Amino acid sequence: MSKGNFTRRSMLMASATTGAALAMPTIFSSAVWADGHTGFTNAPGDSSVTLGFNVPQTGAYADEGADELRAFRLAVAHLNGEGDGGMLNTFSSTVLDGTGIMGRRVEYVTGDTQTASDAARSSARSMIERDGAIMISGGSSSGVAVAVQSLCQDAGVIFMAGLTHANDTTGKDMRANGFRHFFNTEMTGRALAPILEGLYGTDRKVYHLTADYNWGWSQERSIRAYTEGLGWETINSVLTPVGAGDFSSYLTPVANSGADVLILNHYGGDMVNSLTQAVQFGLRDMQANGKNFEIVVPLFSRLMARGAGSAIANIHGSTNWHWSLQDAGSQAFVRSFGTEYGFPPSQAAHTCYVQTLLYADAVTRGGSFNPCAVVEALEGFEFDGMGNGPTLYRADDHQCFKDVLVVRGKENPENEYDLLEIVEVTPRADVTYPVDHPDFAEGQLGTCNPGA
Amino acid sequence: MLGLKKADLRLFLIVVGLVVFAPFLLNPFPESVGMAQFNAGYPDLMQKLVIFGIFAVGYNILFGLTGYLSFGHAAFLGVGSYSGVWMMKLLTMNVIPALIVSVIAAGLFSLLIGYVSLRRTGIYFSILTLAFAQMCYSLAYSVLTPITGGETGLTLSLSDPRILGAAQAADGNIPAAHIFGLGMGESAELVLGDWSFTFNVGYYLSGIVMLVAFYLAIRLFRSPFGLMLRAIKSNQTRMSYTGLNPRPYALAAFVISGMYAGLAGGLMVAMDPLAGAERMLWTASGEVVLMTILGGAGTLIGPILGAGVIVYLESIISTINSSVLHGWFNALPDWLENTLVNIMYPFVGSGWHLTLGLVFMLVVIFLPGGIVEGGKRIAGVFKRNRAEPSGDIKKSAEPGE
Amino acid sequence: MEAIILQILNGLDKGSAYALIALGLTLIFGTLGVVNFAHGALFMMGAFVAVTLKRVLSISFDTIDETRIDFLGNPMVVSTPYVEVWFGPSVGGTIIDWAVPLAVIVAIPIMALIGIIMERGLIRHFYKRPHADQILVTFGLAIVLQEIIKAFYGANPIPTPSPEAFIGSYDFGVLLGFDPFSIMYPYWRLVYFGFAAVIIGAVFAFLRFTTFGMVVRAGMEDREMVGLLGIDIDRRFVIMFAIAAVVAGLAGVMYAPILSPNYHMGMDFLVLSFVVVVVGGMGSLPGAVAAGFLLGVLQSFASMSEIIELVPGINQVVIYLVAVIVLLIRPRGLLGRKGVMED
Amino acid sequence: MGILEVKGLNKRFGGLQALGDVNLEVQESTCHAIIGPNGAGKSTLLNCLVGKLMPDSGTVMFQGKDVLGCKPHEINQMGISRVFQTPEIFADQTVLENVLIPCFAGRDGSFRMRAFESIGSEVDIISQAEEMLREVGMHKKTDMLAGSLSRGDKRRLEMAMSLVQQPKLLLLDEPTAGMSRADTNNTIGLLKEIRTSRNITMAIIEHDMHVVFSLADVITVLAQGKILVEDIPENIKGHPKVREAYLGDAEV
Repeated sequence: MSKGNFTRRSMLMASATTGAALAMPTIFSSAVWADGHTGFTNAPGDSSVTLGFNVPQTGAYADEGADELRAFRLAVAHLNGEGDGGMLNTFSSTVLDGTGIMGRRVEYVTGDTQTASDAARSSARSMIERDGAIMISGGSSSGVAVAVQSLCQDAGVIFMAGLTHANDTTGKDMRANGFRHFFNTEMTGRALAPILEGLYGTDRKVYHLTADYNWGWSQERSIRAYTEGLGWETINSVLTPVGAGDFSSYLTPVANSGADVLILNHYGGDMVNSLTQAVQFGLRDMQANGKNFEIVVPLFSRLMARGAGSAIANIHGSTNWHWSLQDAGSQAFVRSFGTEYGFPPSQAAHTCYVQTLLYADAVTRGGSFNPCAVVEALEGFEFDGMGNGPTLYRADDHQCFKDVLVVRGKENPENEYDLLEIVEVTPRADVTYPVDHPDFAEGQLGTCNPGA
Repeated sequence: MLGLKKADLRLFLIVVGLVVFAPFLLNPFPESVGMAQFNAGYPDLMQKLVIFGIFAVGYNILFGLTGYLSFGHAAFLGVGSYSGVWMMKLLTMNVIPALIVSVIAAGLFSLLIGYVSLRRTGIYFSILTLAFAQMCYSLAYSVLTPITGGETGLTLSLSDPRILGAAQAADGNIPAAHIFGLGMGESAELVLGDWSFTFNVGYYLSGIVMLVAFYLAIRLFRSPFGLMLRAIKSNQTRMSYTGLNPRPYALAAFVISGMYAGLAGGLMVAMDPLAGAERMLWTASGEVVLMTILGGAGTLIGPILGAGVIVYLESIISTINSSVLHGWFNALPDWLENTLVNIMYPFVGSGWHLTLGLVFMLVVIFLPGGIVEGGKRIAGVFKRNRAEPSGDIKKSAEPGE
Repeated sequence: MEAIILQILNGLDKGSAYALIALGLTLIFGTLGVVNFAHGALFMMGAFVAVTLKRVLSISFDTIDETRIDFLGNPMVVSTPYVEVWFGPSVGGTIIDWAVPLAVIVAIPIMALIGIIMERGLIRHFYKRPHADQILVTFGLAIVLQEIIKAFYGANPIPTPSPEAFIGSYDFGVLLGFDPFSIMYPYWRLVYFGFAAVIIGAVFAFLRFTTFGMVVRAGMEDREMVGLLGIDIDRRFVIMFAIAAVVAGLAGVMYAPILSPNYHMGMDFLVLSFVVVVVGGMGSLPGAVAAGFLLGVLQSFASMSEIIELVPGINQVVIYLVAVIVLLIRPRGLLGRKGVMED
Repeated sequence: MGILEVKGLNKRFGGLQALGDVNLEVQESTCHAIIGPNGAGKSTLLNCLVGKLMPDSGTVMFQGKDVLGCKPHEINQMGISRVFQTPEIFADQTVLENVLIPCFAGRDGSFRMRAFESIGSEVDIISQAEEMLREVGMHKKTDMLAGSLSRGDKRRLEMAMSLVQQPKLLLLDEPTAGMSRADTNNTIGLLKEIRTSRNITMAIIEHDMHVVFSLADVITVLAQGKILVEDIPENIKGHPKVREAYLGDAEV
């Protein structure tokens, strides 16, 4: 060890002792930064602001995570005035002018959720603690969203949820610092039921296969409530382990059960496998109770549909957004995204892009990065031009209310992106549910937490 | 002093020093340079480094001493976490009861699993533990959701019936975990020029617990009990014909390591009150095996080093993305910058698993004794060359065994 | 009754995959004494041979079709596979359609080569090392292999359908005297079962009726003895490893239409296969096969809704539960021999 | 009354009668050898004595206590120590530690958690172990890894591990198998020395007649699972039945 080193170290030690002594009377709490101390966690400096994008980079949802990240990069570019501006040009609020957020250049850090609540929280924490991220966004599952949302609440930063579809995110587990743009299983039920009635009538017998975890149960409960409301009878409902791979032993009993509709409350790899295998087992070609046997996949995703190949033909489901929408906002986004990356964005990419812009907009309108100001600006915010028609961020539960798409798997897709066609755009009024809906009842927002 | 031999005492003091000064040691780069990416001195990572240290030190008592390769220790960590959160939900946000109950619950659970699994040895034992852990994971993820929170994980809510303490803090939020009023999230910040060092309450609590756990492990290693555990690994037949019953010894080691795992699990939720089912997955058990072997199974300091390296790699490498890489090399000519970024990109960010896989293939192939053996070899080279005995690796490695 | 027959079919099908992987694992363990955690990765790579072949056969050239537009409103790029140009659209189309069966042929040399490289490059250095080291190094290798596959093919499952001719189901109902349509089973799954039976039969015949096989079996009984006889074990080890890799790879190729291949399918099967091997008895080939089918069938039965209602969650844990019970009652597994892996 | 009494011991393996009505009595302070051709049942008998095998019928009494059904470690704790054909030692541990383990077993019993005491502070135990090592001439190798010892030293070490327990009965399973003539003689010397210095009762199973006749006070000849004859060495040497039994066996 050289002398120079030694000197420096002893200097550090000395300062450390002083620092500790100063800290003794009142231990500072988490966000006492030397500069820019304005009373909330990770207050940005004058030149830049850091956002944290927490997406699945490994694990089964890695492709979806990669698409989310593309959208985030695009959103950051547009906020900083690079590229063609995308939805900034169609957004009904016009305070964003391509100079970053409140004059600060937007920078971002990324983390890997691994689609596991532990890992997701840990990477979110490190982005907050190490990189000074003031907002966390992204994710591809409800478990992760709920876990990260409660972390952000405790840490005093804003959470703009990515793809999360279970009711709990803005129901039982809602938090004041968290916001969800994506739709939920209740909305899926409301949007899908009338279409199913029109297609398959009111006299149907349903068999549910449900992924055995929170989202699966949420999805089943919602769709069941609405199909039973149509007069459909639920014959059976079987829970399948997540990642089962081979669903044959769950699918074979369906044919002889007397059911004529199979609802697959599966997502991701489970959906790909259960749907393809259901088709392999001939359920699609079967007649039951004198009717064509039908399969319904309540939550459709184009990225997943690709994995199922031709099995998706004529299968109905719901989705948050699809690139073939013709409104100006969607078109602008697809154009920017497609030009940048060469293929159209997924619904996950869309929701992440929109969430980033909404956050930036709320900060600007609220005039502060303080999470409480952001919460105030977002609560009850009405906007348009983001691809789903007029949209409301409801103050009571921080859920966005907007149009929901009912889609169908195309029979003869033109190319590998053209897999779904929009059957119906269910208007916002039809999917809006009351604040005191029993499936959402237990939750409490609490109050916004700016950290300290 | 402390009932330790000189070499052990020195090792212990080194670890004490590392723990105390970690906020400095882990933040060697000033904030503004690109290398700051490699800084690890923030609470989440520092806490994880010591918590996984505890986990690995405990696992080493089983695997390193008795040679029983358990693939199910993550289950005990999970049980510790769940019981910790439940204590915080039901009793108090003070972490002490949570930690105590975590250790007890994990101990009881490991007694049960160990009693059954230890009826077999070799890979049969490994598969039994794996089977139990996978069952725990699957059930926790699905059927046991009311107890475990399922996919989301078990977390606190505003309506918890906390007996000693309020369900909500004054500001209407969930109260924070604390130790006698000192919040786990509270930190003191020390800014020196371009450096900033964070001293976090949670980290120092974990650190102290880790030091106690490590101290107990040293005592155990040097005790007659430790001798017997090594005898199990060495020759079980001889052991029983020497009048010793290997089963209760192995079971005791199993339970002790299970309690260490439970303690680690309890600390995890004390630092961040959410217990996810994934921490019970068999790959999580595999990770602690790796930590132990990477550091050097059967050595004192090895597991701590192994845990440090793996946790650090996971946290740091996985957050390096392409823009960070471009940031590092942007001084270079474009073609060189792009080439370097393209070479490195598959190994960082989402590719960190690849790096992890490679690292431990290399370690197992070339350094079966782990980092400690590597340190010894380096030390050996230095001694042969009669060079100044210096270097941190040597210091920490030398008294390992 | 129909339900039971169907679940037995399901179980045999699942069991076929378990048995094929477990067979390779046991071969490697029995002859080489190596615990190979990368075996699942070989299965996965087999499946990706099918994916790759399909892609190779579909290599296309692009033409721009001005009459159609793509999603951005630009003229559409239309790709035509070269195979279709060379052999005409119908023959070419058939070749692409038959990619999976063709991949079986391609996979044999590829998997053998992968096996040889693995054995020569890595595994052979671990014959004398503790089992824990073998587990770790092969586990590391498995991670590396699956990450490489992920880097090239992404994380999403890739649909790899069976040939058109095998799409659809066979009606066992009539054959067995039940109502028509009551027992429908997809052709491809029946093919898979038959294929597995052939492979298992071939491996057993090989071990039984060739000199090579006899030496190998003798080696599984007593390695030192065979070594003392002056037989060149080394060369045989390579071949055994290659055979095990081919068996796992073929199991993967043929499984691709059943389960759209993804990069982590190997890990998913690995743990189960290990449980299968241990339940069957380390080092026992018939044990591995029997346990594979047994656990496959049990798992299928446990997935019936009647059973799940009775014992919630049983479908998730049945294999592990059976493993625990078997190991506690029969310490060495169903057909295990004494003294194997008990150190 | 003998220190060890075996009565009517029977053990079948499938169709093979490994032991048929074996009666044996080992007298205190004697060296009792059990010999017989290959497959005579010597090892089976030994394994029944130490708890590794359970006979189908019969009794084994050690100092008036029933041994059958006890686990190996319980039998050892009663005072029966065993030396193996190939030395069984703790190869990964040092020579000293190898001897410390039986010392602790002797003092603390078959299981005791002493997780916080330091071995270094167990002065009595350490000196006991060191003394024992000196007695077998291994005091200069205390820090070596046991696995790296020569075969002869391993045998000495194993002997030390048994003797330090001060067993009431020492069972030796072919202690010189595979040894050179010189090593064999050394071992015989060692055993003789132990007998005179410690007056330990020994039961020895052996192929090598040289060893047997150098050590034994009484010899029992076993053939096809049955006791052929039991007598003092002088009478065994020329016994016609013994010759007959060994005739088919090349190792007479």
